[in-house]
Amino acid sequence: MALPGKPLGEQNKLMTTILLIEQVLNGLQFGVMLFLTAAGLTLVFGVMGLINLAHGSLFMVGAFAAAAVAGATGSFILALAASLAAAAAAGALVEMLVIRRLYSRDHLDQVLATFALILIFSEGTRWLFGSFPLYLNIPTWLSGPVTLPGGIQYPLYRLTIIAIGLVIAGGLFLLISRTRLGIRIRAGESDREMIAALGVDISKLYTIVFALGAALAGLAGALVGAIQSVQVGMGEPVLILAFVVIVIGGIGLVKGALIGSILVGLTDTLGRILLPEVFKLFLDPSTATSIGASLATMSIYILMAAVLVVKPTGLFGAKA
Amino acid sequence: MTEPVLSIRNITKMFGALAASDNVSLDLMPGEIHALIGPNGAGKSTLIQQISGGLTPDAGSVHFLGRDVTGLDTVARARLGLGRTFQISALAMEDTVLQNAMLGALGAKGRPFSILRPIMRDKGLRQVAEAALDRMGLSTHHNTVTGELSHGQRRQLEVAVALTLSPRAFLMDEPMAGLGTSGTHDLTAILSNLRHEAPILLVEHDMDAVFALADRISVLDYGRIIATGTVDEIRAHPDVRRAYLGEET
Amino acid sequence: MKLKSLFAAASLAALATTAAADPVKVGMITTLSGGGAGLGIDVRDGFMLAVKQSGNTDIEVVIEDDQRKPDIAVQLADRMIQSDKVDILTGIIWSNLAMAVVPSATAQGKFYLSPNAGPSQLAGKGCHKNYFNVAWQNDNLHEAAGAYAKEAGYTNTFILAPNYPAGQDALTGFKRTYGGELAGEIYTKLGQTDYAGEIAQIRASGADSVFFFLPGGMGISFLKQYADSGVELPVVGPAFSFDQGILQAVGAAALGVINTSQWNKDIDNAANKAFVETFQAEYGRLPSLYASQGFDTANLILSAMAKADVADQDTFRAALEAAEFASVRGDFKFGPNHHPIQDIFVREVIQEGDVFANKIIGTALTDHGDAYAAECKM
Amino acid sequence: MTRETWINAALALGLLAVPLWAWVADEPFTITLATKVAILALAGVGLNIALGLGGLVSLGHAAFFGLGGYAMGILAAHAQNYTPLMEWPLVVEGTKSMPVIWLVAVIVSALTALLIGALSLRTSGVYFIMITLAFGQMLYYFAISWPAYGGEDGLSIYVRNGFPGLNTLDPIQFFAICYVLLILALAFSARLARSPFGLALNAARQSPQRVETVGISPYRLRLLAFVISGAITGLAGALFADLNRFVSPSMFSWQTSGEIMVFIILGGTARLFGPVAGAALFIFLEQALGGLSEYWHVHLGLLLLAVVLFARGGIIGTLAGQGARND
Repeated sequence: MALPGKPLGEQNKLMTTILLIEQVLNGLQFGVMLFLTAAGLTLVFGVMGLINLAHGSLFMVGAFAAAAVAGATGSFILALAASLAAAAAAGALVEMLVIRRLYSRDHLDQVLATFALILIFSEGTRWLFGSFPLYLNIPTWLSGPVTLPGGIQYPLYRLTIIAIGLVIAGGLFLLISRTRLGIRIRAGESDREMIAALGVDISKLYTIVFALGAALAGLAGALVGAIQSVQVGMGEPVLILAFVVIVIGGIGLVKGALIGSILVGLTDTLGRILLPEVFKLFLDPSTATSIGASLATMSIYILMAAVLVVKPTGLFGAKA
Repeated sequence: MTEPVLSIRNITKMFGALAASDNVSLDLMPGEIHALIGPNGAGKSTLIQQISGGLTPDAGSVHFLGRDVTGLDTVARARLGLGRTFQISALAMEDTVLQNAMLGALGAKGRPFSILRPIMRDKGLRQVAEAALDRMGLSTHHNTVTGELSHGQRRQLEVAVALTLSPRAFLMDEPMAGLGTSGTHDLTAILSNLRHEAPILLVEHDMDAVFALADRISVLDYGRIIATGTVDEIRAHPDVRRAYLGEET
Repeated sequence: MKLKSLFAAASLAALATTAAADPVKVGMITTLSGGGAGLGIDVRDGFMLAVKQSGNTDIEVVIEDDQRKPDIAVQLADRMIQSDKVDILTGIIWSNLAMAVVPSATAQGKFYLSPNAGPSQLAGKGCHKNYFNVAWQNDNLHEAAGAYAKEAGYTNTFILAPNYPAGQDALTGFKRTYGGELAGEIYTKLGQTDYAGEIAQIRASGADSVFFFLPGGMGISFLKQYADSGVELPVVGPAFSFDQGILQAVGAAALGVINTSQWNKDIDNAANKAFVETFQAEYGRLPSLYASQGFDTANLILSAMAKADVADQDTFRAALEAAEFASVRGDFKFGPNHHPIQDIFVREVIQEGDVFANKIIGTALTDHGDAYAAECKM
Repeated sequence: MTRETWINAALALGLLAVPLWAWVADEPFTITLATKVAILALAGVGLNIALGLGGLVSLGHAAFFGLGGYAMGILAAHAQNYTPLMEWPLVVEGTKSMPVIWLVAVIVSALTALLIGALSLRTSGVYFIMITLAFGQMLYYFAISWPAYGGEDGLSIYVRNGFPGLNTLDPIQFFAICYVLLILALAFSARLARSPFGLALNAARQSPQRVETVGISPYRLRLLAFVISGAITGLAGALFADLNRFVSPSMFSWQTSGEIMVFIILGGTARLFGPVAGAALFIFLEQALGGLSEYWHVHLGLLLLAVVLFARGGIIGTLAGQGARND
């Protein structure tokens, strides 16, 4: 049937530089958020050699803890603290009860056991908090847009996420390169027996690393929860993206996770915006929108497959 | 003049600024055991890998049976008849001894992509495998799971698998490692006879075995061959004594 | 075969002695676990509330969880038809699950009453005499949103929906009644959680309003991010993202948003008042759109049971078609394709004390049917 | 006969006996459940060739399961609507014939597995797990957003496809078809494990260097294993779609890949009948626990965890002893 209104082609507005810059910021912010989740995942793999599918559940735990505390106290700062604490505690608990039995197992057992943990975490959370999404919002002092140089209107909260993410990335690099814990983490990556010989309590180290990774994921969950929906199952899409990120960067490498995150964040955001425009150059607008959107949903997986085909151990991964 | 079976010409392999192989040349003549010795970190493993096909040299070439094999991978070189044993046993530990030997026979003479006939009923392959096991003194262990073998028996199985290939040359990486005195003695006797079937390039730490077996010895140090010669020449070579035996002369 | 008939006869004989009266057996397949469970729970609770209030003991309801998986739903339907021998099926929330279950259930001679999903195929060419939709045809609320946008004088709307059939139908439905220009048309990824890119496009597009259909968590994410972005264009959407169940999670970000719905808790009629009160008393929460649809579905069945025996399919069907029950949305009748002809209201999100709720501010479409009825040859 | 052989025989007979009993007792839904077990077990048998024998932890086998399903859905939808599949360069009609559908499903899955495998097998370990996942996700999102065949709504086929000489609408006859295919696949899988290829593939899992030094390429062995594995899982997908008379993108989801893997581990990795035992237990739990509690996934999770942590080797490994193979 004939639709009213003018053809969509006329709305194919010129992509201004400002819009493009804004989208790059969006991609950066998405990437930084991914980094917070991926950092823990890659640390746990690097140090303990463990694939943890339940990492997304810790992301969810952080968001729920933040929503619960924000609801009770009204304080966003307390909510963030709660997300860190709850996710770290959940991580430490799970590590001690389940995960440490998996270090010596092959990847298959790890995938399966942590798949089981997802089921337990998800349904357990639903049992505790119900099936409806929880409320968690941006505090008033962080809400609304700010005007950046060049007249770009950009939400303050998203800028805050970028800043927090970059600070944490910096802190993580310092932690690993400068502190005793970092030395042990690096030693644990290269040689487990050596670190045991050094007299370090390795099981305690593993618990700490796992809890640290969990806390970062929990913080990411809380930060993101304020601008998304806090609900059961929110962790899985993020988990898959985090895996894509660390695989692209090279598993076990914090640097790889950072670069991979930004790459995935930018590919996803810009792909969504640009691909439909590209297709509009040679297809009618409606088809182009649909095909472009379809391709955009696959873009990060295509990126990942392409990276692995060329570099089978990721961008920064050592030769296997 | 006889042609060398295996000929390594001016191989260089750099890892960053470090030359793991520095203009190395080496020949393996028919009927000989040529031992390659050198201190830890001298670049023996890197050299072996370049000969077997695991690594490609930055410069230089590897010729096998008169053919340039520098660009070929491990699989292709094995198919040409290069039989290799590993320093750390690389066997299918869950499989039986006979199955491991059958794998060798399959690789050399069978059709590994056939999916229908049960392999253990293939009489031809089985003969090859059993003969090799018999020669290595494993005839009573056909149905033992490889993981349950003693260390020495695994070494014997390594050699047995290489035998099933009827190779034109052997490449043996520390076959004596971890063997007891009697084990070393037995294996020395077996290898000594083997040289008449196909020459052996032998990397070995056990000097007694090297001096007992080798027709010629090459000494590798810091990625370079510092000497090649007979047992007596090498024993007397001052550079070797200094570099390898750590003697001050 | 002989052996089998012998056994079958024996078991039938055993059954016959116990089956005296003919109760109506209803099989409810709905989503009770995993993502989207809130919708199924509401439909179930609304349905069961009506059954309980009726005091009718001749209706037996078998409830099963489809986990939002089409294959599970199909198997549950098979079981209910083959083993439980239900007369009526109902409960499915999602269009893709309905498409998996409904055609084969109706082909096997069962009634199906949809309390939510209304895919266009089942309203048009794929309609069936035993299929009734008690909620809406999928396009309805979007058409109402389009009609509202036109009436409100918007001439340059930016529209977006997820890239899947219901999303494509939503934008088609909106455009059908809207008539103005589009500032942009975007399909987002199903399950997408970050809409910063889309919001930036909206900002740059020069639109005068935004229409979106993003069910579940997607809508919550979009609204929160939109509210924070500083873009202050009016937003219009179907009721799904502003319903009682998720409105509290969206919070203040939803205040003032216009949405279209065939029901709201403030519709002024006796049935609705009683429903809202008793639902709150029974379950301790405000009823949602989905609860109202479950409630109406049960009452429709009960009204037909009062007039006909379910074994007599033609009479029972006629009783369903008559739809003589007190719908909580006021006037309700079926069109020729067994889909509702009803008013669709315009609601605005307001705050009542601590609770966010909707208030009816007008009527978008009156006695509205659907665009597919003409294709239906029953 | 070893203990495992007895267990296998008991499983094969049990899977036959339950639906036969149900047929006599007129419990058609039990037959449907048994059919589902047989089909999911078939998918597991496929994955087990890559996973158990080849050591290839593929988290993307839903791709083949889904392709098989869509092969059925697309062919049958065209036959149902009397529209040709394509008209150029030659007219191809849809079909409602199961054998033809199976053939198409197997060929399409095998070709796709060849492509995915050729690229994925360049990696190993976690990278392999993740790249297979990535390919699965690509197909998943493609299926959701590709409007021609229903997108997320999927495709409904009103009448089950036909098999010459049988009434496939009769649950017991359709079960018989699936059961026979499962037994054939098991027999094929058993024969494959004892073949030269099976020996070499199994050795390549344990020691790839060894296989290289005897002159066999592990890459090619794994690629063939991946192709065979994908083809069998694709066949299972076509049957699954026929069981439900419906196909949708959820067949492509990574949870589907995870579930097929769960059957194998529950039953016992690399055990011939592992997928049968695992699928049977999974379906039983789904029915039994699902009725007990809305939160049955918690119980399922705990059970899975217990199996991985304490009952290595799965059901068959626990019953038959002999230790888990990975020690």
